[in-house]
Amino acid sequence: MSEEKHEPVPYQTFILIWVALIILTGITVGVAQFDFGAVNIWVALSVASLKSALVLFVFMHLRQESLLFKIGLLAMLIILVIFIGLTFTDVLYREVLP
Amino acid sequence: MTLLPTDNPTAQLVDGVMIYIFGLSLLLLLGITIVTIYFVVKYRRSRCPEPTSDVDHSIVLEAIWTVLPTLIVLTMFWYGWVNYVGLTEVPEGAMEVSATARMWSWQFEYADGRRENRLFVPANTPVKVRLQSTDVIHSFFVPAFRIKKDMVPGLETYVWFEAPKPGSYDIFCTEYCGVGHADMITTIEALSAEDYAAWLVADAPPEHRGLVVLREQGCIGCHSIDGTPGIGPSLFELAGSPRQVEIDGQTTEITIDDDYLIRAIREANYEVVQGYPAMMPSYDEASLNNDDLQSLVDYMMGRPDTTSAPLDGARLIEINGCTGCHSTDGSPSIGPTFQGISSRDITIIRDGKEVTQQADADYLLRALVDPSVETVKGYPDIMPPSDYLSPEELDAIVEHLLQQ
Amino acid sequence: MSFEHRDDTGDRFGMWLFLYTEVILFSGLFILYAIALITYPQEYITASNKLNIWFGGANTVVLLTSSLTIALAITAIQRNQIRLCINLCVATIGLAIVFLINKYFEWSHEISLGIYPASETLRDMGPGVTSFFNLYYFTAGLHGLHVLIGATLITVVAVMVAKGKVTSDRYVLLENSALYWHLVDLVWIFLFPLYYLII
Amino acid sequence: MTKTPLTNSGFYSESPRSGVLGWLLSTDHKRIGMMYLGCITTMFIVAAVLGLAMRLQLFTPGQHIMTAQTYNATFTVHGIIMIFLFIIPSIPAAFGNLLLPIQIGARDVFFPKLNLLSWYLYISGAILAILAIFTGTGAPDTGWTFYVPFSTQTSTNVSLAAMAAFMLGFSSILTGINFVTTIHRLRAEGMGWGRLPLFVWTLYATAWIQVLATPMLGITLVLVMLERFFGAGLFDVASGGDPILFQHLFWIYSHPAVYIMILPAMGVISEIIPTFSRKPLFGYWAMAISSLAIAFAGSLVWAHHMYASGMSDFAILVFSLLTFIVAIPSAIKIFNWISTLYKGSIQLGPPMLYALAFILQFAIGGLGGLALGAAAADIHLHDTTFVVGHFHYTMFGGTGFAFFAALHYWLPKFTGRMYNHKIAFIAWGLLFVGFNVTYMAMQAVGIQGMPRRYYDYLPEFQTLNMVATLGSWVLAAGLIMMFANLLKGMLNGKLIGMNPWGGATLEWQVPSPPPMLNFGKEDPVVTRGPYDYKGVKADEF
Repeated sequence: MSEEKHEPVPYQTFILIWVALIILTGITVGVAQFDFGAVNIWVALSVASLKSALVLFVFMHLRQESLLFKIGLLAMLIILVIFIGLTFTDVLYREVLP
Repeated sequence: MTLLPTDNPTAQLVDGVMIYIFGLSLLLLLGITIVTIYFVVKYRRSRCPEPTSDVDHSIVLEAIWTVLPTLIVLTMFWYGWVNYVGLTEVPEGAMEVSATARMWSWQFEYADGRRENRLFVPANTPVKVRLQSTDVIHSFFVPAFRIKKDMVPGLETYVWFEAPKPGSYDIFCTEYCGVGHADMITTIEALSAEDYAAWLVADAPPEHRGLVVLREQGCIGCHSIDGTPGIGPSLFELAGSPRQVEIDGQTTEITIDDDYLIRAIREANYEVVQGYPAMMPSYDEASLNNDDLQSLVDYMMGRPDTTSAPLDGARLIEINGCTGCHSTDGSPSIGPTFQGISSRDITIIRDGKEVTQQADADYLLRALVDPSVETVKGYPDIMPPSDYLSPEELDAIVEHLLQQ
Repeated sequence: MSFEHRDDTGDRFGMWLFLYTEVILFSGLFILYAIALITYPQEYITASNKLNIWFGGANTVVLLTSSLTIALAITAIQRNQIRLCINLCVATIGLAIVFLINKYFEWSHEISLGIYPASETLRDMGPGVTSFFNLYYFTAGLHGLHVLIGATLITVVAVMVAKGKVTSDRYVLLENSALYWHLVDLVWIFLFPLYYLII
Repeated sequence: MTKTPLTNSGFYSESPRSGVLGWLLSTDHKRIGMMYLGCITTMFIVAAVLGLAMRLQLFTPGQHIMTAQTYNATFTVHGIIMIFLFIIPSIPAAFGNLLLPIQIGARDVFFPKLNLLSWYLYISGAILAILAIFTGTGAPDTGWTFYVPFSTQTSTNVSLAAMAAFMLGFSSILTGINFVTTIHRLRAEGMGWGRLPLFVWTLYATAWIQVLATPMLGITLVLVMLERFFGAGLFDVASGGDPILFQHLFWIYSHPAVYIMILPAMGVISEIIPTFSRKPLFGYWAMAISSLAIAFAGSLVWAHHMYASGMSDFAILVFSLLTFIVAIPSAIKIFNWISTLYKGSIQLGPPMLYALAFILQFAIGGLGGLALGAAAADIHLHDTTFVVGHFHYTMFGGTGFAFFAALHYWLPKFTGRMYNHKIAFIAWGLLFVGFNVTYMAMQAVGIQGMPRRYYDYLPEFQTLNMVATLGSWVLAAGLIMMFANLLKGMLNGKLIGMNPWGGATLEWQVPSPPPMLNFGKEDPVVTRGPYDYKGVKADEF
């Protein structure tokens, strides 16, 4: 089996990403000080997703890995969305008797 | 083996779908089997030493047997769904009963407060049963009516059915709920209109003595008991509510309590409720004795009747499901038998120690309210506490057991 | 006679598959969270306000930093800077310990207030708040367990680096431990806003 | 007929360690596979005995050989063993381990040590499960589904059983990870995706389900254990939980799990039918893709176990629709198997008979599933013995028979010896008749309205219950005869050559039993498809 060697990721890249992650954390905490209703939770989740993407693609080297890894991740996320989404077809529409 | 009745609306909804699906399935199954056997016989190796075709796919064929079954199963889905909706739509004017399941008994409560361990209903009348559970998940299943719904703690569900004719129909628990699961069986007793009317009267809880007095003394002529206005103020929901009364032309606000009501009857026109004429006659002891007065006040204050016949312990152990686990004739069951319970020695495990004693009133009461503190040796610690019963009911049960 | 082969990509792929299972494992708790949140929106806000945002915020920074140090350690070993690599691993382990100590103080504080699973105080606060804290304790507890496992893994690998068993030529063990550590970070990235920041 | 002992050739004789340790510490996929096979078969026999005992209790109404509590423990243990210790690992862990590397031209699985760890987790889970029966406060009595709140309230040994299931889930996950990686990274030169045997395709689909669904079971069981230990309930109504959510989480795993059980069985059938028809599998790509489609679609339909649970009607609508769509790939498979027979050269060897019985019984199970998928019909049939009959048609009549087919097909390959064919035919006949009588009667009495998990029943259900119990005795006779025949064949049956059936996949091109590392010194190069029978001849035996 041939071995694909990855180029080392420069230290600066990692540090830049770390700075970005800290700033994003600051943004989430900042936004949470104001009450925007349901918007808050979506902002928090979007920022968290963005942070995860940074960790996945840079820290975890997903950027350098082959397509298979990315497809695997996508499959897992699709299954996750299905699990959550279909559970909600029950809990959001449950009939409560008077 | 008996066939299930098919002459009721919910059964017809379910049977239609079952016949459609099972019928088509049988056809498909026959087709598959016949073709397989035909191929196996026709192309057996002794006749065909080598394959006579090497076709290994056919887009057209495969497309056909993808699309065709898809269409067929979609009709099954749709038919199943539409008729399911029928099972959830309770007809207008259905009678309502509440069913409570607990380990391992059923209790049905009617609008007038009466409780039964069998479900008595009039035939030819749609019935909506509201389902609830006090402990684990149970399920309400009536094969004759093809209805089934889980009874989930903290979530009220319902089913409806209409019994086609008088008769007895089994109710099973179909959600596994422990050791008494298979014995958690009761019946729907569908009665004809006359029988049902007779049952309503025969088994009705006795009337409140206060209400009888109210009627005897003619109070209802001026005072309604359901809130409708009359010559005098209504006697509906009096306890604790405020009233503007005039005493010698002075208006004050008072809160309705026993003393006020007694004054209002004995010295009717001392306080007059604002807006009503001072025309009520007073009732002295000669026309209304103190006992009847007390009953009247009890009734108006919404308190239970203290004068009626004592509670029937034998009936209470029946409708509260005790006999589901405790036999009354000495036969073994999930719990110890009630027969001779007061006269025999029982070995109790308390704090891990064994104690042998005779059952007395105190012990029986503890065993009812907090059964897991003292368990009887040889029986599992599974009895649910009966703390939902009123003190009077508990006393009546203990009383009854002591006579066994 | 046994089967010898070398395929670092395959090794990493196996690790990624394992990480997928971990995500699904945590997702069970997140599903319960999401449902409880829409059932008890008000109670969840009340309960969330009882958590100290500084504990959570500090731990977020600690974990993000530890993710950085372990990522740097990979580059270090790729560039054959063994000393630096070991130091970065030690830094990661140190941050993991800081995280756990911080968690210890946070939980002690909450427990001293009577807030812990099945406590009387919690029961009196009603089902919504109880549900929040039950989920919080179980999710954070499971996450803490992963921190512990991840730190142990990195310790073992750091020793192997020191002994020369993990080298700039063959460092897939370090990579896989780092992947696991990043997962711990990923879970926290979601856990933090959902439990500490809802308003 | 030579009398050389079994352990004298192939992978039995080559090992860095000798004796028992040579097995217990071996990372060789064939040795691990054989260990799995031994344990799994033992577990099957134990659970089958429990099943027969239950049928005996149900012979007539009333309490006979067991009390209600014993019966409840019996069906719980029967379920836990059959599901977690037999069906889920049966084909993937035993035959998957034995065959997957050989069929793709590899020397072992990708992570051999992890493979051994999976086996140890399996054994530990098995030991815990058995401990749960005999220790503590009584054998678990929750049913294999562990439904809350009953499972958190009962005083029996549920926590240990849940722990066992958790470990078995972990074992299953590790096997899944191993297989996915193996199939991606270790295919021999020339073994393109279009040349994978169908068995490998189904193992691949199964492995993905194991990886992506099993953790949900893990977390659900952990929560049940936590609720029992700390009394803090995430599913408890008083603590803001919802018992129905437990059912969601449980079935999110456990419905895909039925595809973990059935997909590899479909793979086995897809190997046997072409070999015994000497014809390529009809619709190779449709079969391969429908395996993946089943794996994916299987994740979409879990709540069809819950139509009567009190969940929303909208969810019933969605899940009912999705359930019917999942029926399609299974139907495609049945039609393709039958088309493979068309104009073939069909030999009714023992594996083929089991395969044909599989098709029929799986079809009956699948068609019964349609009635359960339709919302209205399910309301009546749910939680009756119809459901029990239905899933035994798919799990036993399907996967169980496929497991027997695999035993008859591949056991000679891994022991180098052949069993007696005549006895195999008779045993098959008994199994086929006994199976269908037993479970058809159970389905019928379920339609009559008999609830499941009843140790005692009303007199109107008696006739059919007696029929089912009588059938179970025929079934038992068939099982005894089949296992005795296989055992005898393994120990001193006729020696066979490489290819007794005339199969075209790679395992038939290595000696029986295969040597350690499977292919000798040269790495195999694959030049033909898995069902290309031109020039392939069956060895005489």
